[in-house]
Amino acid sequence: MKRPVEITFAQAINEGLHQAMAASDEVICYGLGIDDPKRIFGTTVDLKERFGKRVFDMPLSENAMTGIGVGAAIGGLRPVMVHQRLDFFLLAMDQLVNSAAKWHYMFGGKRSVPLTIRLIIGRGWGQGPTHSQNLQAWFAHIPGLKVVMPSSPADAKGLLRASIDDNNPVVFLEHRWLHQQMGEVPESPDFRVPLSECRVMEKGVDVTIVASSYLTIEALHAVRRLREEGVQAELIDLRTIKPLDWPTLLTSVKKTGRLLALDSGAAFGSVAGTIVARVASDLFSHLRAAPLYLTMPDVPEPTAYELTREFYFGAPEIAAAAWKMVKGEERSFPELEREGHHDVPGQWFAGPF
Amino acid sequence: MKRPVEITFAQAINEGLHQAMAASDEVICYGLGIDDPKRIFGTTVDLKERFGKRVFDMPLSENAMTGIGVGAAIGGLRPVMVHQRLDFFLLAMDQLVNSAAKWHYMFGGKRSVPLTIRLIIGRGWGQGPTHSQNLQAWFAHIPGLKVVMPSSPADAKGLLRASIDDNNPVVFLEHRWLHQQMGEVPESPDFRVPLSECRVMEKGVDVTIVASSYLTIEALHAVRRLREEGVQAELIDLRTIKPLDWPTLLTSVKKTGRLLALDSGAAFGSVAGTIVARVASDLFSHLRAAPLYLTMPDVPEPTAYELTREFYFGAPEIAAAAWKMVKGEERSFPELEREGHHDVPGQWFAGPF
Amino acid sequence: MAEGSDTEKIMRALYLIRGVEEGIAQRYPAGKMRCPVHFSIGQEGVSAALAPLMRRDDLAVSSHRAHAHYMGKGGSVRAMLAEIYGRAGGCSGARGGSMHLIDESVGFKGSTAIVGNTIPIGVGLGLALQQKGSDSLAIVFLGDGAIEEGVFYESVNFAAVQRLPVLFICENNLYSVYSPLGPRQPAGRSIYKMVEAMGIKSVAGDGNDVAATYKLMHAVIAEMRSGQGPVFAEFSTYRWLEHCGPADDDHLGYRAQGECAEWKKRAPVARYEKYLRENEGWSAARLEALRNEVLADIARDFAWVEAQPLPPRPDAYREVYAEDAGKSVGQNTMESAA
Amino acid sequence: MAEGSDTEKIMRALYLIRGVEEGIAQRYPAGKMRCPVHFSIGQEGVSAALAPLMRRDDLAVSSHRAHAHYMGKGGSVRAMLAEIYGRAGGCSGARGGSMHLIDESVGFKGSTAIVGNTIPIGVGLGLALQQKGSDSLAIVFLGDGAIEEGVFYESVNFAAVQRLPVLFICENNLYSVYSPLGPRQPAGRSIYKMVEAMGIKSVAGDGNDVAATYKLMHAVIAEMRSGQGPVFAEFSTYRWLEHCGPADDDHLGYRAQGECAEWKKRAPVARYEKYLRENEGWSAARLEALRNEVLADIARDFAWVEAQPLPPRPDAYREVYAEDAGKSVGQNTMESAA
Ligand SMILES: Cc1ncc(C[n+]2csc(CCOP(=O)(O)OP(=O)(O)O)c2C)c(N)n1
Ligand SMILES: Cc1ncc(C[n+]2csc(CCOP(=O)(O)OP(=O)(O)O)c2C)c(N)n1
Ligand SMILES: [Mg+2]
Ligand SMILES: [Mg+2]
Repeated sequence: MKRPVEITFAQAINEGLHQAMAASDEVICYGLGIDDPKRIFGTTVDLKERFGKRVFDMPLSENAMTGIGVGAAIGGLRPVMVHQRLDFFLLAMDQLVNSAAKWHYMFGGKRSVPLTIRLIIGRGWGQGPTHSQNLQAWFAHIPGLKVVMPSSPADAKGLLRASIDDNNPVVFLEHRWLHQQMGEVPESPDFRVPLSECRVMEKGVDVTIVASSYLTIEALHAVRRLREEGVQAELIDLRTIKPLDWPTLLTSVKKTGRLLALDSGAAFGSVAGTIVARVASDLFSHLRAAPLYLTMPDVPEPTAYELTREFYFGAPEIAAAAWKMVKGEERSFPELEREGHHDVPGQWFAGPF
Repeated sequence: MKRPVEITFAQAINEGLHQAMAASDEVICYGLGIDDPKRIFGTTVDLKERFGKRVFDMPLSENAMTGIGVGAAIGGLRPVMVHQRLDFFLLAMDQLVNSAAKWHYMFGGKRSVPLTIRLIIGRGWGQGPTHSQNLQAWFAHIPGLKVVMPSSPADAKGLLRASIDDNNPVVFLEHRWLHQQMGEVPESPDFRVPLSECRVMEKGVDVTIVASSYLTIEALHAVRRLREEGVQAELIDLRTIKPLDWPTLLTSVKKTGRLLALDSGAAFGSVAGTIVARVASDLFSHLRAAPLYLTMPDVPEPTAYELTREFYFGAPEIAAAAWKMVKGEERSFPELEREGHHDVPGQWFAGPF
Repeated sequence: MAEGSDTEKIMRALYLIRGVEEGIAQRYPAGKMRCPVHFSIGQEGVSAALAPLMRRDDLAVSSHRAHAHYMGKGGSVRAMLAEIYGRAGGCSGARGGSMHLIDESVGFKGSTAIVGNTIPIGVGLGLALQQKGSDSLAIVFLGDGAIEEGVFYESVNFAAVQRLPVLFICENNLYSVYSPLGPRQPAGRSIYKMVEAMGIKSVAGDGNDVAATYKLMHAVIAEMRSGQGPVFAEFSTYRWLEHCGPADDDHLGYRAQGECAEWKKRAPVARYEKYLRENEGWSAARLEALRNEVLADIARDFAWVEAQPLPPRPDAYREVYAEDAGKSVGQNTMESAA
Repeated sequence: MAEGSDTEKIMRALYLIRGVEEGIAQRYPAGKMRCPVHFSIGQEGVSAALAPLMRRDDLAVSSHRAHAHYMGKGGSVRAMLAEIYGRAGGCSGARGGSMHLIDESVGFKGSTAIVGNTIPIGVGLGLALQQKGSDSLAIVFLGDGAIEEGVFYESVNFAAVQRLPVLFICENNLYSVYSPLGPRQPAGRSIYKMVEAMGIKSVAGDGNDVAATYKLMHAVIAEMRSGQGPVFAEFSTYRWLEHCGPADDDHLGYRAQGECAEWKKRAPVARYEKYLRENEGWSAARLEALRNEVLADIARDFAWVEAQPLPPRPDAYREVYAEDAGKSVGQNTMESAA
């Protein structure tokens, strides 16, 4: 039974986990509900059946379970832990920051911590203030952590394999709105997408747009529309947030002279802010316009349908900001508004990318 | 017995706590060792004796004790919790981020959380990777939190009183190297330093230097030296990191056209990066030079004396960076090197500021 | 043997909780309540038994599955429904949804969605009460999953050290989402005995036996008001519907065949009706009348909420800080200073 | 009755731990060891008793007060001293100091400075051992303060659920910094009995009675190696010096008058010497010879470390990531990609 060329993001994760566990006995997987009927949005299907005690459900003890992952890692395993929402993982910051991130450094390089932590970022259907946080900036602020945010099924698989191979603690962020997305994914167990290499998704000379995770999808719509209107945006999907692929990013901005950095996290202390700051510092004389960022406001996510209606920005706002930067004039792109309910992934969303 | 005009930063905190507790029965104070012989570096002297059960030691349970602070706050008290190192507080991120920061917003403004959390930032004498973290950027990234970093005894008292008065959760960061610093402090129980107002410490037209907490001291030395050499730097002490006093900061950069932002935290996701990004975005056409930041590297603090020797930047590096920006040429300021051991607060440190 | 008026309060609470929950479950598929909802159907017993025992000035907190606790404490049904519908008049300003309920007017201080999150907050309420010399209680509702969080243990410890007036009510429904106790807690371990060993008085009971629950808690609460310190109470009970959402999920097979059916025989509502008829002289007609009265109220509440306007969109940006009620902070930009 | 060679190993460990600690305490005021140091003087007993029982392939973790555990496990004294001195050859590359010790060659997997931090890490080591089907044990050293952290409870629970080969060794020295048990734990509560109620086998003993401790742990460990699951052992003991640093601090008055003096009478070293003379036929001369041998080694170790060079300054920037051993990342700038 050959598997289809296109599979979902969730299936890609699942395939990556199967292949990683088959390739090495050192890989173990655990998390709340990992073997329950829902299988973490389908990402852990059949793992328990195939790998037995190397896959297990756990108590509601996020901090200890993270430390246990660190211990298992320095004990010779390669644990992959998963949480259904990033927000729950706030209970585990001591183990993440004081143990996992620093272990290799503070013990003089004696032992590294090959631990992969999958966190799912929620959005929509009333996820509200405590089920929708985007804290990539937090993780990226901590020396010693790697932070990965795939935006396509192929990257999900390839980056996950690379994360599990990696000898450092990796925070692997999956946006809930991407799980059902379809895409071509190499079936080979050798397939990897290296960490710390961003992807130039669309070439262009007028402006560099930097995106990651779900925002890459929104940005892609904006960039295609801009192209129709004669603006050539270069779209960079970060893929790895930390360590960031600065050379590719800086090269692009040198070429375009304009930067629009997108971020699904709050503005203050954001990854987008970090990118704008570095570009402004290092490439000041190359800039043809003020570098900009679009981020979420410094406000928690509200729950109600009506309150989230205009809360998130997407393709229309991205296109408008890029247009303004390149053309110096206001323009709106209502045709880029998503159809249907704004609080669930839309129709085109299941599309080929 | 009149108290001297000048007191230490620690005494200023202590005076602020005494006056706050005397002014309102709602104020309670707790923390590990709050009533022990050392009294949190002297900051809680005589509180237990005077206020009895409103001051108490606690179990080693940072997460619960933070939630207990939230509960006491919504129950009508104004708790002040203290931790001897910021690093310990990583155990309490769930309560800080998911409860304290969001409570007022996510319950529709029904009840606010007047909780003050004093965290002490360590440095030197082998504090090492887990006793010296500067995570102001983390706290500032979270909507709903206020973040305060005093740099002088007067500000320590005035901002602490304002923080305790404030109806929001406030993270109040005290740098360990400031506790012995002397300064004039108004004795009046009415004295306050309002939150969200930064302080222009030195006026100048050539470059705006933005500092906070202990780095303000280093920057002040640099600015005075620069002045002797004909460079007029404007020194801004942020005092409150979030919500930040953008008007004062942006006004200054509009005037000087140059920005050097200092930060004691790691570079990626830093407060300094946020400031540079905003300035580059909003004031691009006013900038006469690339905006710069000096931050700590994306590396944990090592322990050994020899390894920390050049690890921190201070007055010489600040002066050199500002000089380069204004004059366009390299220059070093070895005369600004601190004397004596680099890993303890120096002689001049006890000085009048 | 509940005091005369208390039996009626309990029966009324049972009808109310069940009626509102069924009303929500029935309407939920229409897609107007667009937030995660965790139902209490099958678990009405403990909240109803406590309804007449909790004073208005007792302060309660709860978790993701809070509807029953909120209503048992006397919270406004309309404000709760408006919150779930995301309408104006929602108890949390349409910003919290089903998982974040509050009604300060009756001492329901808040329920939150992170498991274990409100446990220390309840203990902090107890601390505030103790500091003020009040004889009110702080009441913490939690599940069998929540006790696995370290913060539970820390909170129990602190309540014990300071002898705070905190009543922990643990509804042990055997599951955390789809996970049975097996992978979560040691086989054969008793939760309440463990808590006893942590240093606070602990009791246990059948949470579906409302009369017995009332009796037990009547004594416990009376003792607590005289300053006896914290108490932990564990009640066995069972949720009938799926973990989150209005559907049955027995077909998924994560619960033993027939387990749910068995528990349904022990339904708290029907069982208490029987108890009132057999032990308190209630007639079928009296029960029927009370039930109809409650259901009529509920129907009006739903009608009211469905007619409520949507909240103004700028409310999304209000009240991030205590002082900026009504002030909107800029969208997609850094906050600006006051 | 320790087996022949074990008694000598224990006595040697006692002399070693005490000797090294006294050597550090004596030299610390000279200001060459510039990091916080928590001494184990007075608390040598448990580590020494375990010294012959812990196999090299058992994996241990510890806390801020780790010197005794590190040495009991057989860790290199020179590497530890070099670490405390911040010299080349330090066990943690001069980046961890006294609070972060490691000697992988003997299964000492690390000690860290955040209280409670290594408890789950030890449990994770147990998980790795179990997954691999090893009969080695994971050993977690912790204090009476550490048990107050929620992560302790979570870790015990998971070890119990999975029946992991984890041995928790709790040294109850009555204090957490200057805080006695009173404000931290409920009066009269027994730690090991509480842990028993959490679901794992628990024992307790006098940690200053080295012979008894050895005997108890000999049986416990044998049982554990046959796959009996986790065990928690609580030992009473006492620290003689200040919490952090080399001085006496009895004058501060936070401990009851005479308490320390009373505990000094129960010194583990002297008591075990007496035991060996009275029960194992050791002569005073044999003890003296062993002690001198150990002290001579220690003197050489200190001489060695004081002659060690300083580490190269760029080491401050090395090994943030596993792959960049030796590669320095830019100072005061963002990290650059590989
Ligand atoms: C910290 C955290 N981890 C995981 C979750 C996901 N979650 C939501 S409810 C729940 C089950 C909790 O079980 P229990 O406390 O027994 O309450 P019940 O749902 O049975 O009423 C879980 C795991 C969460 N909300 N918070
Ligand atoms: C999470 C955390 N909180 C506070 C501290 C400060 N601290 C260092 S050691 C210590 C005492 C711990 O007591 P115990 O576990 O009994 O160990 P002992 O020092 O008695 O050996 C404390 C509170 C810390 N290092 N980490
Ligand atoms: Mg449950
Ligand atoms: Mg102790």
